[in-house]
Amino acid sequence: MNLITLIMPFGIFVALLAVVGLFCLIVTRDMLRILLALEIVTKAVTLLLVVGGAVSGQMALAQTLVITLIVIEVVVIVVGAGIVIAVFKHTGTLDVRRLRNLKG
Amino acid sequence: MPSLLVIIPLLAVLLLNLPLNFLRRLALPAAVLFAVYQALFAMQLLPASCTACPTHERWFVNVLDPLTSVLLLAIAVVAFASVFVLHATASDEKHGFNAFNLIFLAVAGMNGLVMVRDLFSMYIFLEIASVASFILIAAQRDMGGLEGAFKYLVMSALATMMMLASIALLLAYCGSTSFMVVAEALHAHGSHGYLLTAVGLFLGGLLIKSGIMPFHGWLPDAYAAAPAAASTLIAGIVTKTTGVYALIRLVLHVFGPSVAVQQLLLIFGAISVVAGALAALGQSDMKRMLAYSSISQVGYIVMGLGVAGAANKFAAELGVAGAIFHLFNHAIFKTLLFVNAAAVEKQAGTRDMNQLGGLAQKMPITGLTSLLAMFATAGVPPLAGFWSKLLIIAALWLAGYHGYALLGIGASLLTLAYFLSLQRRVFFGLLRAGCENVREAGWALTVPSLVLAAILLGVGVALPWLIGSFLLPVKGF
Amino acid sequence: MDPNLKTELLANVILMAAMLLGGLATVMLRQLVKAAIALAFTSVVLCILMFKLAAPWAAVFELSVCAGLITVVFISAISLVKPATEEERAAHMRFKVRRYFLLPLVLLTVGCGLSYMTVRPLPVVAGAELITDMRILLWGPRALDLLGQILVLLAGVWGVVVLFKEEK
Amino acid sequence: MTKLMYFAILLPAVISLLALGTRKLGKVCAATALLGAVVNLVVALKLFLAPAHAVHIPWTSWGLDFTLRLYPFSAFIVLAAAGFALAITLYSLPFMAKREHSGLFYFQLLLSVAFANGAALADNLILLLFFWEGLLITLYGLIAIGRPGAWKSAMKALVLVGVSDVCMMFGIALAGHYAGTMTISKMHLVLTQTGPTLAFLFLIVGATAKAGALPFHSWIPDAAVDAPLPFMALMPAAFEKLLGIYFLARITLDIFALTPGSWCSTLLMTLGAITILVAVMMALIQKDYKRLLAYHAISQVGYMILGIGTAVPAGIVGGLFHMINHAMYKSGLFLTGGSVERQAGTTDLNKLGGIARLMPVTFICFFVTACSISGVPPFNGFFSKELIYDGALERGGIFYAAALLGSFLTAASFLKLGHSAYFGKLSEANKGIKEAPWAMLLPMLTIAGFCIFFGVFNAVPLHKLIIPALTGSSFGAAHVEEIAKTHLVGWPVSTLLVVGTLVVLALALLNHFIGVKRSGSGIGAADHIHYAPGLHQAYDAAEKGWFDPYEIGLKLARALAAVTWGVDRFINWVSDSLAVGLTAMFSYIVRALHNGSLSVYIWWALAGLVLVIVFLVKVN
Repeated sequence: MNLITLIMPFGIFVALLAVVGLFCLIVTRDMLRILLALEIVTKAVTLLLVVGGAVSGQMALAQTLVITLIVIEVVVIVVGAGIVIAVFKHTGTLDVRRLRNLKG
Repeated sequence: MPSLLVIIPLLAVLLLNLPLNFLRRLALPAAVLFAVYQALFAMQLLPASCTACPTHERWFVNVLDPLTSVLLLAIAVVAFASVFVLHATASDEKHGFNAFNLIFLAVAGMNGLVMVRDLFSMYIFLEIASVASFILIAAQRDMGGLEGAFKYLVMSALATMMMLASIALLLAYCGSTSFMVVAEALHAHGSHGYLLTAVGLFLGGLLIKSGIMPFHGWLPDAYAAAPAAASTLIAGIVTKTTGVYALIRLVLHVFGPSVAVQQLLLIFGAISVVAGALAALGQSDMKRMLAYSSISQVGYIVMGLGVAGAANKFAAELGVAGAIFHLFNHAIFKTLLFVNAAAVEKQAGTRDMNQLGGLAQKMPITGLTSLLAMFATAGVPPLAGFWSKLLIIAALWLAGYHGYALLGIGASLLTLAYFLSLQRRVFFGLLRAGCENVREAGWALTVPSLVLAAILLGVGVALPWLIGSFLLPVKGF
Repeated sequence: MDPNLKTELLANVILMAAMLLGGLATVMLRQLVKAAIALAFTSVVLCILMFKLAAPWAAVFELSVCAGLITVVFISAISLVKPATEEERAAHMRFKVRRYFLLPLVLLTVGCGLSYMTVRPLPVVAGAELITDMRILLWGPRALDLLGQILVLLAGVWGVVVLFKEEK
Repeated sequence: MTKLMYFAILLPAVISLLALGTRKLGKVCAATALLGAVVNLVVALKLFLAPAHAVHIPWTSWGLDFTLRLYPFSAFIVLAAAGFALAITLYSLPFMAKREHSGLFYFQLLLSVAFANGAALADNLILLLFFWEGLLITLYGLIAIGRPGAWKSAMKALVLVGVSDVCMMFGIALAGHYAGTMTISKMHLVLTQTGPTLAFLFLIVGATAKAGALPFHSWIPDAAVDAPLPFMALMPAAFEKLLGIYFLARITLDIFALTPGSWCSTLLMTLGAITILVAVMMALIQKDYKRLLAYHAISQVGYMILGIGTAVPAGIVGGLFHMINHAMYKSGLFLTGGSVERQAGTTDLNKLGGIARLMPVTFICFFVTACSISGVPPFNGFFSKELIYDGALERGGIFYAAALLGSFLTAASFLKLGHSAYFGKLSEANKGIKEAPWAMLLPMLTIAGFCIFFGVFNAVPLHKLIIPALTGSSFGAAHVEEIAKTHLVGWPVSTLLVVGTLVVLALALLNHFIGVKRSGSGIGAADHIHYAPGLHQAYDAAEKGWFDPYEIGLKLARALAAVTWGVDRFINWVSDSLAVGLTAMFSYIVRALHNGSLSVYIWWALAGLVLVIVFLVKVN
């Protein structure tokens, strides 16, 4: 079995989805959208994990990994959202350009 | 039982939060006790004393190798220091208690991280330590802390995405995430582009976590903006375990130090060493200078790791031993410096070096211990940092990387330069107006300072004993 | 190629294209609420894809946690922050148009690059022992992950306690 | 018995400290010094009569052992040094009485005696070096306490002798390395390999420079003017010749077996010949009593080096005999110079003249010693020179010719000196000159008496001093004995050599009369040589110090200093301005790059990731 031919159709889509997320991550100025972009990238990676399990036949393992990943993802997003809201309380805006006090 | 090192903090967090008021006051003793227990446990497992260590238990297989023991010891020492700092600097009881819990969780995460032998489990524990760190940094909800935490969170999430992508690719290839299986499978087709991409993705993630230039953008902000206890813990050990330890472990035991990986580590290490030192040179915020210094020192470690696969076996062993030794030393002296920065900030009310001066008269212990730590960082003999740097530079030279070795020596001078400038601006010189009423910090800050300074001196002086029994076996690969 | 497989693949490609569209919508949609809903849509499509790839448990979690819980988190966060003024939005839009025109270009490059890349074949190495029962796996070899989940969730709890608590 | 050698070193040193302690007390100090010299002479005599033996105290593992060896040669040197030390101490009593620093003078004199004894007795090269360097220190000190400004000459002496001593150290290190031991009597090296030859050359530099040979000689004439006169009689005239030639003899006879055919022998002879000629040419034109003598002190060393360099028995015996003879007549000459200086207040030959009647004893002493140095029979210098001529002729006519020419010029310059100082017109200012006090006359007379004795009864010193001294060297005692029987008893064997010498002396007298007639005065007797075409340019250059290694060295050092100053400024600029500026600039750039923007940081990380992956894939 050639791994490359098995994984390539999925791989391309995963890469495209990740690029969308990363592009947004760099370009956007909205802090919440940064979190959304991270979510997009996470979706891509989750898909890749499932595909990896499917390709290697270790579906059960892949599922356990995905479940754990989802839990951690939620925690990170909640913490991120907490930080964003706290920043909003300070500055009244979601503009990430306000986060440039620390530099040099 | 190694798994106790993860379970005890978890239980401690659960127990301390039972609705009984007096339990909250037990947080500091509990943390100190646990740190001492962990230190003793780790010492018992150090190569010198470890003859028949248990190597297998239910959750952690094959855990107790020297590298892990060294890291466990460092975690214990830094956790010990940071709970004291927390005790001294917490603004109110509630804040302090929350931070205690988070420190416990972070320590549990790091302990798990250094003991697991599975890529995905590693990711989990890495994420535990990181999440606890984000919250610790943002805990004061001041603008700086929030900014640092957000940057750290985004970059860290990016890093974990890279690692997860790599894990997924490897899972598709070999159907497992265990170190052993992955290492064997990689050995079979190591030079295939697909696997190299996977390795590259993982390395990229780890480089972000270690704060190697140019992956380091979050690091100075997170270190400088964090509250005192958080910055002590994060700068001292969290990034060292989540980033540098993981890098060492994976490069040595999973990916293998191939020529390309070595070149990468050397290049990025050299960039970090020089650019970090240069950036530190112009800082006026004490903690920010320490943060850049951290980047520079981690660069040394990575450079030492960069000769791990050298043709000259002796150089390779020396380089790895030097990298691990420097990792330990760096944990100690950077923690000491952050503890002292916390003391200065608490006593003088500012970290701006332009507003400080002559504090050594008022804070003799802080001044002296930070001088010691700075000399250790810059590599002044016979302090611990000198020996580890010497090992790294000697390894670079022996492996034929003369340019990198000279660069290392040159950057050492830069290190000395910025630290002397720090020392002169903060501790020596004339007493600044406004600093007349500064006093020496309380016991909660001086005790960890003295303990850490004693470790620095002791390790430096006891090197001849350590080198045979502890350093060279540490390479263990 | 087997027509069944072909249909299967076609279905997968369509699903993934839907996911990509969902992602683009999340990134591009002007209002954050709509973007969050687009993200939920992406999650749902991912869930179907997982189901099709024989990962029902993961699919359930994806549906409930990602499409459900995370959307809730986002929408509550959005409702907590003040919506941007019309002026800001207009400025944002101009900026977006200026910046996002590069995105199709990048996507095209990456897609074509990956599609036309020639990679030498790589066999799948079945190195590990195969466990198909998730219960055994989750409570056996991967029990450490559960411990990790507990720790992460605890950390999350303190995150909520520390970050969302109202200051007096 | 073994303690005697320690006494020879320690007693003078201890008494020198006493002299230092009493230096403010004038006569007490002088008496202490006299006592020290007497004690030293007694010890030296006892040593001379004692049988040969050695003491050995192991000290360090790497070659520095405290090894002393008494055998006829070292006993002879110690005895001779003790004799001169006593004579000169006695002489100094009136001479130094009115001067500043007399206490320091006696202190250093006795210390020099201790060091000289140590150097003569030492059988370990490193130990020898210690005493050798000790002498360098007292040399500096003794010159420096002369007239104001003497420290310049002292510095010159220190630098020149110091440089030669560094060469010697290097030689010692090499010799020790190749011989595997630092004990002189156990060292046996051959001159066929490069390493030992190099060691030989470096050691030779040290020994001959100590003796005052070219090119490290130029401090002696300056010191003659600046230093107190007894110093000149003590150090350059006696001690340094004794020790330098002693060490040279030990190098060529003990450590290395110098063979007549070797190029090293020829090198030594050439060095000797050049030293003779150059120094005597310089002596000829001097207008100062002491400077003239100083150049002769250099010139006569050439004879000794020439003699020892021949590596044939007659030459070696002649060289050593000349060493002791020279020490006597040159000390005597300096002492007459000292009396003239003390009584007349000057040593400038232009201001002297016709004082022979006023200072008859001094003049007699001068006459005897001058005849000795010129090689007039039957004074001692004649016999030693004949032996050297014999050896030189055996090795090549050119060396003999050079030696003869030197002899001619020596005689000419002393005719000039005697004429201009003691005869001629007595100036008004010198009318009141009186004879020197007895304490100064006694040493002079003693030395002059020895000059005659060593000449007339030359067999006595040869058989009692020189030939026993050579016993135990690479020259077998029997061999030397045989040569002494056939060659050296009484009148020289070769009539040809004697005739040659007499002819040369006659020519010198003739030359003197021609010179006096041309210039009209005794002092101008050598002017026709001085201003001969071609020669006077050379003389001018020499007087300007063009050939003085010290002056050349100073000029070089100044040029080098200017260059290094420039380099230093440049480095200073690089380190102070350029490096700091560049560092600050880079620091600023690095800090400016950290502009706090999250998207920039993400950019860096993603670019780094792409770099990592591309690099990994490409390199593999």
